[in-house]
Amino acid sequence: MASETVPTTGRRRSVEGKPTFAVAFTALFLFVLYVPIVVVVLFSFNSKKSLSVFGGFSTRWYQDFFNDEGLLSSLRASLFISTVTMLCSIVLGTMLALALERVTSRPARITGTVALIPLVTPEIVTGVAALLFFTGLGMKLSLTTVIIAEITFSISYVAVIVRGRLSSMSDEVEEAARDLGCTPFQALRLVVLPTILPALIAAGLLIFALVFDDFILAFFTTGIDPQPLSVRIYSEIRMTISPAINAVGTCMLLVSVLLISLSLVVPRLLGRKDSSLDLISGG
Amino acid sequence: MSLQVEDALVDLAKEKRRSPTRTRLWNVLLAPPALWMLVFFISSVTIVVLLSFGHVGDTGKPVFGFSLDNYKALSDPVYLKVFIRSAVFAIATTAISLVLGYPVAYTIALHGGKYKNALIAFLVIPFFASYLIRMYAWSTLLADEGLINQLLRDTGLSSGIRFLNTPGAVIAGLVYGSIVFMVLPIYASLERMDTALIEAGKDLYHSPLQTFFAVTVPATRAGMLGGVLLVFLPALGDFVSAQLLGGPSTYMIGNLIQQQFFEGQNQPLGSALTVVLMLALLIFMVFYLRATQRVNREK
Amino acid sequence: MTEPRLSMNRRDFLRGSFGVGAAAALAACGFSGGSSTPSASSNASSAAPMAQAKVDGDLIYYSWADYCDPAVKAGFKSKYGVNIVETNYDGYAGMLAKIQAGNAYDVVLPGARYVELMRKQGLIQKLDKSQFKNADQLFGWGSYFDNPWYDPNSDYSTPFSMWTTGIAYRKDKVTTAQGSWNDLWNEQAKGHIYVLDEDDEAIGMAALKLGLDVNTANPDDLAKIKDVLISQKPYLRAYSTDDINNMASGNAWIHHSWSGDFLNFIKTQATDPTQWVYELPKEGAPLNSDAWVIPTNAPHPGTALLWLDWLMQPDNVAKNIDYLGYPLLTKTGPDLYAKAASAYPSLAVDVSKVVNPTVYKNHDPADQAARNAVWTEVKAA
Amino acid sequence: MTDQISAATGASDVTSQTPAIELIGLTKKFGDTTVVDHLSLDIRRGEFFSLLGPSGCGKTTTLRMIAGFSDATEGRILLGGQDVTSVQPHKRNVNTVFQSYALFDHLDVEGNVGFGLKRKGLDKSEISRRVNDMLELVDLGGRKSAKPRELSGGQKQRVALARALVNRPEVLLLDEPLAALDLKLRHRMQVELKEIQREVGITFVFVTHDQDEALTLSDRIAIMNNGVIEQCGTPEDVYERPKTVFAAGFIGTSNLMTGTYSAGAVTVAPGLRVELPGHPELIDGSTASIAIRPEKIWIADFEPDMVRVHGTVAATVYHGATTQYLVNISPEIQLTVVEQNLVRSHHDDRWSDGDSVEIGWKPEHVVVIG
Repeated sequence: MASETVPTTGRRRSVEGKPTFAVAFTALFLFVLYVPIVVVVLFSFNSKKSLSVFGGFSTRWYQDFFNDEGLLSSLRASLFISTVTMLCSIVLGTMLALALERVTSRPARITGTVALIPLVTPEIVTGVAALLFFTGLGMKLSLTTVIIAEITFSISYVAVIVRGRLSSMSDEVEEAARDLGCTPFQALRLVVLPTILPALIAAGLLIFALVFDDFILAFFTTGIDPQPLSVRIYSEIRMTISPAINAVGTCMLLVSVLLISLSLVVPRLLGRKDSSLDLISGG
Repeated sequence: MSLQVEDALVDLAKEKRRSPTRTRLWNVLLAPPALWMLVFFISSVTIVVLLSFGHVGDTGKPVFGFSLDNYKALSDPVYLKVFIRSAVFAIATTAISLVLGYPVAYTIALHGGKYKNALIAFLVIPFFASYLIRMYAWSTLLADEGLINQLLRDTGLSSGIRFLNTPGAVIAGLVYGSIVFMVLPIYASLERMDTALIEAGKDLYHSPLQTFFAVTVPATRAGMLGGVLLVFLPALGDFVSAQLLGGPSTYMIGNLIQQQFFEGQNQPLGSALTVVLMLALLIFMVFYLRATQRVNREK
Repeated sequence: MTEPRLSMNRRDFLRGSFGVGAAAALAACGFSGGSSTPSASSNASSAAPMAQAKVDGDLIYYSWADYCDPAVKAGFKSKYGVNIVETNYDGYAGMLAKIQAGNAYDVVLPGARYVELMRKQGLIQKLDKSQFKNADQLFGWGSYFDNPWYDPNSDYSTPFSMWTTGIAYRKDKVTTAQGSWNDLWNEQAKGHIYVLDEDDEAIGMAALKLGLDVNTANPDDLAKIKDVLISQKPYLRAYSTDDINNMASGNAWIHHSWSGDFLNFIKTQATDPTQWVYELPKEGAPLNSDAWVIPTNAPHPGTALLWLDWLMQPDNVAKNIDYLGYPLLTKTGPDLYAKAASAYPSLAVDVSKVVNPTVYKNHDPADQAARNAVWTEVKAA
Repeated sequence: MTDQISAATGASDVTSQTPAIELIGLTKKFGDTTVVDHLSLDIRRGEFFSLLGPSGCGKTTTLRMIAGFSDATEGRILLGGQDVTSVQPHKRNVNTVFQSYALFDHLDVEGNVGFGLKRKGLDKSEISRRVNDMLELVDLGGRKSAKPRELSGGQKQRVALARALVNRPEVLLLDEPLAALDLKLRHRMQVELKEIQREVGITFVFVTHDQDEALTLSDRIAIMNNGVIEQCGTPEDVYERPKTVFAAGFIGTSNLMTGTYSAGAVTVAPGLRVELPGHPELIDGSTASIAIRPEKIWIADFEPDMVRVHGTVAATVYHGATTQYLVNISPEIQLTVVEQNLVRSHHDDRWSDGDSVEIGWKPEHVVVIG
């Protein structure tokens, strides 16, 4: 580990003292991060079909995008997959997190831990397994199969984020609810869940974004219903790409900015100190 | 009775103090996710393992069996080469992400001030836009006649550099795709770190550098280990980066598996490859867990 | 090879992970070729009446990405008031895998040998040509495709486009081209050479260079092909089917390329078209075609028939030739194409040559597996 | 469960004589470890009752069993004469103030305090009236719409108290509610707590490890150790008349001496007999432990009937209002003596280390422990 950090030594000195160099490095880092984003946005307004030569300003690719039923249906499909996956994995993942935090019997604990394995399994393994499972069962590959695979992949992410929040919540909060007249289920519904709501929002946003952008699982499990956007983009990149893709990318970027802003603002609206972003970065 | 024993008892009491009526709710809650994972994950992984002992039938469809042929085929040096290449790529990706990501996390966490959240948001936004499109944008930028090479030529710095279709490009793609998962856990652990530690360290060690290695790095080891896991695992199974940015000799395990399922039409061989990948990860996880346990013990 | 009976294995497996309940569900399907869904349903459909050309739902479309003029699609949508639900593949093998996995499309565009394969596996349905208003554009004017090798009487498919596979290169970078497959080993362009990422194309190219049959499955031949392909790797930039973009980005100086893509590139993307040459190597060049088919499990075969008919309509043919850069196999197609490609004699496609030995053919499973293995090992090396 | 309750209601006539809480042979085992051991106890109505003991003594477990968070392994719990041993927590008419306050972060002060009433299904105006009254009582009338994170520690504590009290439980359980407050605030809250208890007249069961707190607040105290009650009584009882060595040692500082009793004196060290008049119950030759509070030992101005012992000052610690002397009366025995620094005392009046002194106490201030 130490040897890997050696190249940064020159930087480190100034970080501990005056952070000029570190700030410059971070600025450069963010700049490099944004270079392709700028290219995508810029070329989405290119009047030429070229992806390397900028001809002039035009919105033709946006028109293409909004008139391209294929792309639009892929976009709708991806939104649908992400939304359903988000909702289902939040429900199942939260159940898992609660159970992991609370069950005491050994078999239950083992079961709960096993359910976290997808977290340390590369997507391609999950994808291959899902594909073989679905084709083996004779299930038609469709948005449903993509959603099932994505949920399987997402449950453990939600569980880990939510569990992090749960473990920082005193047991006494729940006992207080019971004390004040709640049944175990009411305590869960009226107190525990509202308390961990920021973590649920954070997990939801993260899952939405991960699933929306996920390619590998979708690639293995998608059927013929409109394909998820990532799969369509992949096949376009592999074959002949249309600059309309840049328009798609720009729109996705806008949505992403919106989501992130929401994650910053929503917890504040709910009067919470811990923003969802902290939880994302903490998870 | 010694105080330690009492503490242990208090802990024990905490651990087991739930009443049976309450435990039932938790078991009820555990059932749906557990059942889901059993049906859609455990059993499907079981199919992969079983199919890895099968072969391709006469109609080109996979058939179960009990043969080790696929594993024998994998002993071919060609496959070993791919496994080693994948491991090297994944390790390089992780190391580079750590070296580049740490200073960024450090700067934002300790010098971000009131812009901390905004900076993190700024950092995360690109990762929520399509990875594939960003990759494609890079490949146009770094093309032989792309913008960057044009700049290099115009400024006379170089007659052109071949960036794409090299092992370096594949690793860069992987780093670009997952470095945020290195930055965020490190950032979180730096945030949680008591900055008084650094102040204390400055009194103890004469140079800031020594302070950094003696105080900051150990205090954020958990974050770094988290980041390592989040970067290494996807990198090892990736096939997109090699597909879009790689050259003729940058095939990774992911590409091989993908090919067996979608081109080579040899699902049993693909399953065997998947099983071997899982085993490799199992070994990695054993070492990883040992490392994290050591960190926890030190705490 | 001793192979334990599948049914037993499957039962063992079920006992292990599912229990009895799921057994019934699994028994109906599965991994064996034997009684699995596609062939079973094909028997059913051959007895069933053939589909009628009338709108019976949206068109589930499965083809290469961007392999149809958007105007043609738009015209179809507005004429019949249906949507086109488009899905793309990036290689025939992947396309077949998806269809075998049970995905149901209305129209698919496989290469010729895949048409034959799918027909034999019962994956596609017989077409009633009387349903096509424009049938005369495609058949009955002395076209070879009245009775092509892959589909007797074109009972199951309507031919679409044709192409040669050759070598595209830049004159400004490459001055030592020999008009041979050896050009893909050109020293001047070392590191800037692309080979198509398709098993048939790569193996076929190596076979032609070695003077072998493009369809060879002979172990000695395959060993030589493997060696020669591996020997080529130091020269290569990458394996890729994205020839148009590789040429446009400047990364490719020499590209193993499809004739239609080359023309498309010259017309729409090349900064200086005069720099580019498309050569047909003297050892021979693969000449192949594709055709539209309607899968057996197509949910809307009626709309599918309308789509095939729509593509035969002369104005649509003209639009597609202009957009794609490929000759389409209708009565007017070859002439329109000849005009479009007149500046590049090497792009000429002689329909009469389509029965030549460089057409990719099907193999028995063992031979196919051997060819696949070669390609896997070349890619992995 | 419902049957059980109604049966219990029918069986017992709730009168003012019925104790608020009866614990009968209450036992809690975690595995092989017994945390509460056959504990029996009656807590009277309207009483401020403290469970005092070191951490791990079983006091919190006892409280949790009363609240219903923890199941009794053996024994019974009666609330107002009804057996609630197996009744779920939300159906017991007790409320708890938690050590961590356990406020609901997502609700404001009003929502927190009104939570229990809302669960009971009271109508809105009634809830709002009672919440307002209760917030006035705990002096938080102006902070109704504050979120818990905006409150100070003391305010949180009062919200927690109000949230429990507003339900008018039969019994209020308090689990070290003041432990998280700083010293000054803790003292102020002790006073407030006592006042509030007097005002509402509800039975308080107060768990603490702080003897001062227990002595200040309680009507009665039960000192617990190793899962059993060592002594139960008024603060004066347990302070002045500890019944066990543990009780004597746990509350305040006690000078403990053990030896053989004979002829009106205890031999606490070879050659050192300490007179012990007025204890006819002691038999010659038996072992006796005696305890004397430091402030009950005089170091000057003796009165005639006092028992006196010679010793040497080993250390002097000045505490402002008091001065503490450590006096060796034998090589093994060191007694703590606390003297008030009265107006008349002068600095140079005091003893210094090494001084030879005589100390003495009144016989009635000596407590003999079994």
